[in-house]
Amino acid sequence: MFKFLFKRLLVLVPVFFGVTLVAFGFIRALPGDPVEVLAGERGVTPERHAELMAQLGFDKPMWQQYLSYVGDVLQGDLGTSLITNRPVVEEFFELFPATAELGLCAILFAILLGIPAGIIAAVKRGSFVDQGIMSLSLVGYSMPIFWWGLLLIILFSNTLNLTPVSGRLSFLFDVEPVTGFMLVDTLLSDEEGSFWNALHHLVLPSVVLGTIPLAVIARQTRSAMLEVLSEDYVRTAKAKGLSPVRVIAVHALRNAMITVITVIGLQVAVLLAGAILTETIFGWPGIGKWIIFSVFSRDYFAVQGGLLLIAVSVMAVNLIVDLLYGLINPRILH
Amino acid sequence: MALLDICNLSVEFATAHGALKAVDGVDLKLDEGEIVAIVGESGSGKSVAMLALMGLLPWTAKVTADRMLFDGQDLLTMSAKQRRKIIGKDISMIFQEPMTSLNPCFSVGHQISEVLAQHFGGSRRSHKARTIELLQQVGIPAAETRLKAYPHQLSGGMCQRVMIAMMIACQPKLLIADEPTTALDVTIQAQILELLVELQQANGMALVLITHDMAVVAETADRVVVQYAGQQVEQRAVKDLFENPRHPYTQALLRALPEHSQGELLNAIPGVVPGQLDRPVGCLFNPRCEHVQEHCRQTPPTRNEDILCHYPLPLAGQKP
Amino acid sequence: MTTTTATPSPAATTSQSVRQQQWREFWFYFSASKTAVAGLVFLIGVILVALFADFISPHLPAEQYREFAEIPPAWMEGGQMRFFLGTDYAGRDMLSRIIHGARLSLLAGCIVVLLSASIGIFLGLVAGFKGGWVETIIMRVMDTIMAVPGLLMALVLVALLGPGLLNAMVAIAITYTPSFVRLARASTINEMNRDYVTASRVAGAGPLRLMFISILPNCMAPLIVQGTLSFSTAILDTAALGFLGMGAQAPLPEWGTLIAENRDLMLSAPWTVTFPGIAILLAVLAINLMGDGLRDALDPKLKRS
Amino acid sequence: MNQPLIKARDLHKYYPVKSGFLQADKSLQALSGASFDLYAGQTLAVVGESGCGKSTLARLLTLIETPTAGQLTLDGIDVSMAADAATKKQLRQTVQMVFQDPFGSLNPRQKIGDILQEPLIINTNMTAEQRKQEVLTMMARVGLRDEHFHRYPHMFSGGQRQRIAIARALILKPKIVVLDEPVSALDVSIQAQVLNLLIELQQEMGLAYVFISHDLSVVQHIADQVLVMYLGKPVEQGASEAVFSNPQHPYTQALLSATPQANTERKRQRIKLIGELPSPLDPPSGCSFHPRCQNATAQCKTTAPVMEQRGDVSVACLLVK
Repeated sequence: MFKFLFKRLLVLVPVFFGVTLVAFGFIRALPGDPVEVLAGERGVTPERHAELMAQLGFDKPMWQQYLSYVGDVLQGDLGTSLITNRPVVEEFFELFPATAELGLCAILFAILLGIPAGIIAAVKRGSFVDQGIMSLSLVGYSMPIFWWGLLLIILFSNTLNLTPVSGRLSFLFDVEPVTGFMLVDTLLSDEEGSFWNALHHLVLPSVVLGTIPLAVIARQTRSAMLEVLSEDYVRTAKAKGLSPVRVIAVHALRNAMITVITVIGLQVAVLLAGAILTETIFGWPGIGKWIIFSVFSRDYFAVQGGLLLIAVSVMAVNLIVDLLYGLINPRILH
Repeated sequence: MALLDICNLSVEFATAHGALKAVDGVDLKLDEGEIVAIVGESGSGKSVAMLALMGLLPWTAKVTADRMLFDGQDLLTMSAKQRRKIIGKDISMIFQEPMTSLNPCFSVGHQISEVLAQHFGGSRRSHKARTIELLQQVGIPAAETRLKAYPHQLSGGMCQRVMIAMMIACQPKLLIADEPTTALDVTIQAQILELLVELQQANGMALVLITHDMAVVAETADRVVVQYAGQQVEQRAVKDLFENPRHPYTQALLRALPEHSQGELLNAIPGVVPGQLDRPVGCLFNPRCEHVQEHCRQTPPTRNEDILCHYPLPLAGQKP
Repeated sequence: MTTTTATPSPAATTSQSVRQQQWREFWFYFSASKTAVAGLVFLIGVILVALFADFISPHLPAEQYREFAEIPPAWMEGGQMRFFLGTDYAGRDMLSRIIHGARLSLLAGCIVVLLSASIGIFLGLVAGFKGGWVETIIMRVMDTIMAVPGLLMALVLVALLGPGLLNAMVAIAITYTPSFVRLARASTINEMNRDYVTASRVAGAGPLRLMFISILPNCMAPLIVQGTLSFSTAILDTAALGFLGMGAQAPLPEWGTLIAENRDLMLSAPWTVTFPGIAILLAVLAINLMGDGLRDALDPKLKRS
Repeated sequence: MNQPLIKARDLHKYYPVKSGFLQADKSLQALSGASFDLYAGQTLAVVGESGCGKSTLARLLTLIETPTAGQLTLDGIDVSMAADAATKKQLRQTVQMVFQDPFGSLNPRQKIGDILQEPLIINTNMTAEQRKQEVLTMMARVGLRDEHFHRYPHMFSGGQRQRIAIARALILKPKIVVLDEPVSALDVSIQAQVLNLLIELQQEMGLAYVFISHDLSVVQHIADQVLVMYLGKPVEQGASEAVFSNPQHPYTQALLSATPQANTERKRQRIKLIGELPSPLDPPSGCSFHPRCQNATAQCKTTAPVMEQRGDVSVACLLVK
């Protein structure tokens, strides 16, 4: 097991440097040199320009700049935002819990619905239930989620006004952020009904963000189950006289989960991309909305830092999924 | 009263190109403590008949028979729930690929005690002693430590021993072995076959050995059933069959063996086993039969004295 | 002469009749699923609409009828037959804009798939065949691209290259290349240790012949299916970039931009937002349905079951 | 029969196995020390259980891999010296291979005609018409009809595919054919047809066969020479009649007694080999067969036996005098 994880960690090192290279190269590829970028529209006098170039070390050869950049990154200094002048890291981690909370609810929604649906579709292969689930998941898979979000808002928030249109908590409650996870903070605070309100705000965005992962997990669980059900050891389980429920729930499911875990792992990167869209539609104060805002307002250092931090969080989550994969796959555990 | 009594068993699969008759009229009677071999080439339906007995065929299969009795119980009309009470307990089956027939996610001990818990109740842990005893009985060294081992940590021979331990856990009356040693090396095959015969004698259970290897039949079985393209063409005591085969296919099969070759070339059987799309009229073996006659090409033969042939070969010293 | 897999017609002799039989067999399994055929028919419809957009669209996409702004579709009260699907905030006919939008989306799909597939398959083939440090470098670069979520990478690239439909397509193509590289590499490695590759090598086949004549044809099935899936997701991502304002810029009637433009009419004139969305959904759904049909027809494993 | 087609001297093949980031690399001794001569028109059978190195030997003889040590001469050309392209090409045309699995050895996306023409396209500059004629005659020779030229492999049965594989191996008119378990995946009746075809072709073209198999009854019928291997090392070698009638090495004796025979009177005492095949990664010390050998002595545990001539077989066992 340790060997497997060590190998996975080993792979992440070059990828991390790859991402720092992309982030570093991103600024250098911009028109003009970094100081002009820093100055922005205000422009800067030539001497000031030269002085800044030397001071910030932009006159050194490229590879030295890259090394000093990586040095800063490893110490957690990802530069300051051009707009708010606050360190990018600080802004990122202020907003990260919101996206994490939304992402977690979305993936939970996708797993709790997707896996049972996939199993039922596989067990009842070819039946109407199977075709129904599969066509629904195909529609879910083909869904432009930004439009799907708008549609749900029109339907549920506007006409049926069951759910709030945007934001994480209604203005009636003021809950001071402790962990940044609204569901946790509202519980900690003594505001009556704030937890339910936060939950209320989470419903629609999680459904929208979770739609594509749900469709993918349902389809992949079904094909994993079908693959497993045709294996020899399932026939052995039946030959042992075990009941069909036990054959499917114990023998088949455990093996199918090994493939499904990797699928869930892949969905994490998709989730973050979806978060950008969902947060824009629902005005959700997360890093997706923040990165869009930075790109629009040409806050290049924020984009550079955001890019790096999002990539690192994706890599971290992938490592956790690898750990889970190792735990349930005996070939690796023993 | 015979332990197993099967009469005119047929199995038909619904495929994209019409019905495929994988098993066409198998008769088999079996008593306690007997070893019967079912031999035939691939596609002869030798495993399908036994899978039908165990109820392990996919839903596309249609099983029909005049009679299918096991220990007095009628397997045809039995409900799936009742059938699950006897398979794995009174009838059990081991398969060809030991490495893939064990569940990779569970330890060996878990998979064996599961059968005991299923048929004798109690938790799996309560059957730990019996599981260790079973592992020792099938010749697995250091049984306690191997209890927690996973299938990918064992060799092919060891996995097959675990399968056997699992399937004799409830002292079955009938054990069906579907090509148990085809995937194993020669020396390991000898060990497994010897183990099966020892267990069969020790527990007095009946053993059905499905194989394509005539040599394994000669050294293990008492009686043998020869299958060709889904049909049961001959059923004789092993000694008589080898000395004096009466169906042309059995004779050709024995002559084709490298051991029985005289001179440089083997006497191969020309042609190919008929598939679903090109089944000949009359006797299925007629295009490849040395003794074929006009009658064979028109009307399918009926079985007399357990030989499915219009002109069975004469017994030694008896004119046709 | 028994055929192991029962093909619809038993025997074919000449080369051209074997190819015919191949097609008949492909169509036999492809048409087995009605939804796949429906998907194919709808897709052909969309392609025709895109090709003949100028002739069949009632109005010019950019033509503004100020006096008819925000009128509902024809079948709702206040609607006019002239503007069958109603008009947007600037009085432009929704139906014409959607028809012209089809052209942009299909173009985006084609360019993205062609770009990412060609580069991806070549790199995957080389990585799988060569192995060693070549493979490690290619795979680590692909891991890097995959570590950053697709849409974010596209956003960053568009921020670099500047917004615009072409830049968006290039950006999306880069984010799709890793999926083709991984698939091509996996199938190459799988085919590599098959006996027929060793047989060609023993017969003296050089690396190029091995790669492109022995291995590539046998990896095509999963790659074609991946191609159709990428085509449909490319349309989704182009629309998403358009929606965020980073893809096709104003007057261009790209479906995503259409939705973004009419976003503030969402509550007052919901049809201006709904119909472009439905267009995207149906086009993508059709391609995915066809992709499923392709997978069943091309995948020998499924053929036998 | 002046000069042997294959002269193999002490062939070794080790594969480095990375056993972890910190531990030193272990080496898998797949083949350690195979030596034999093979003349035209003769068949050498290489027999042994899984992991005994017979497939590794096949990969060395067909130049897929180069030996770690030892010397191999094919048709008078020393393989290690053959640096330039011309000799390499000539070497390639002298030795070809037939594989075990009929379903994996033909490219599913190529027609039979193209599969058989490929070696000609690579190694000769025949015109398309000449190639087609050459292929059609070879197809007829292995019992295939002309209209099979345009068909795909999945339209054939296992036996026919093996005939196609044999045709592909012979299209370049090689002198040596390495057959890696060519009939193990076939049924008895088809097996007999393919074996007959192989024997006829050997007599007709004077081919030298290296026949790899675990089925002793087939080997006894077809082999002139036999080489028995265990865990990468040859243990017994000699003329087929000698080895089968009077096996010297305990492993060969156990192997022969373990192979069932198709006659019911044969009640013979069965040498029951105990234990499992050890893993080739860390073979037992001294004679690698000693853990399973019924008459192993203390000496067997320490000193590794060397192949020595005993009558008309050579044996690697300390106890055989």
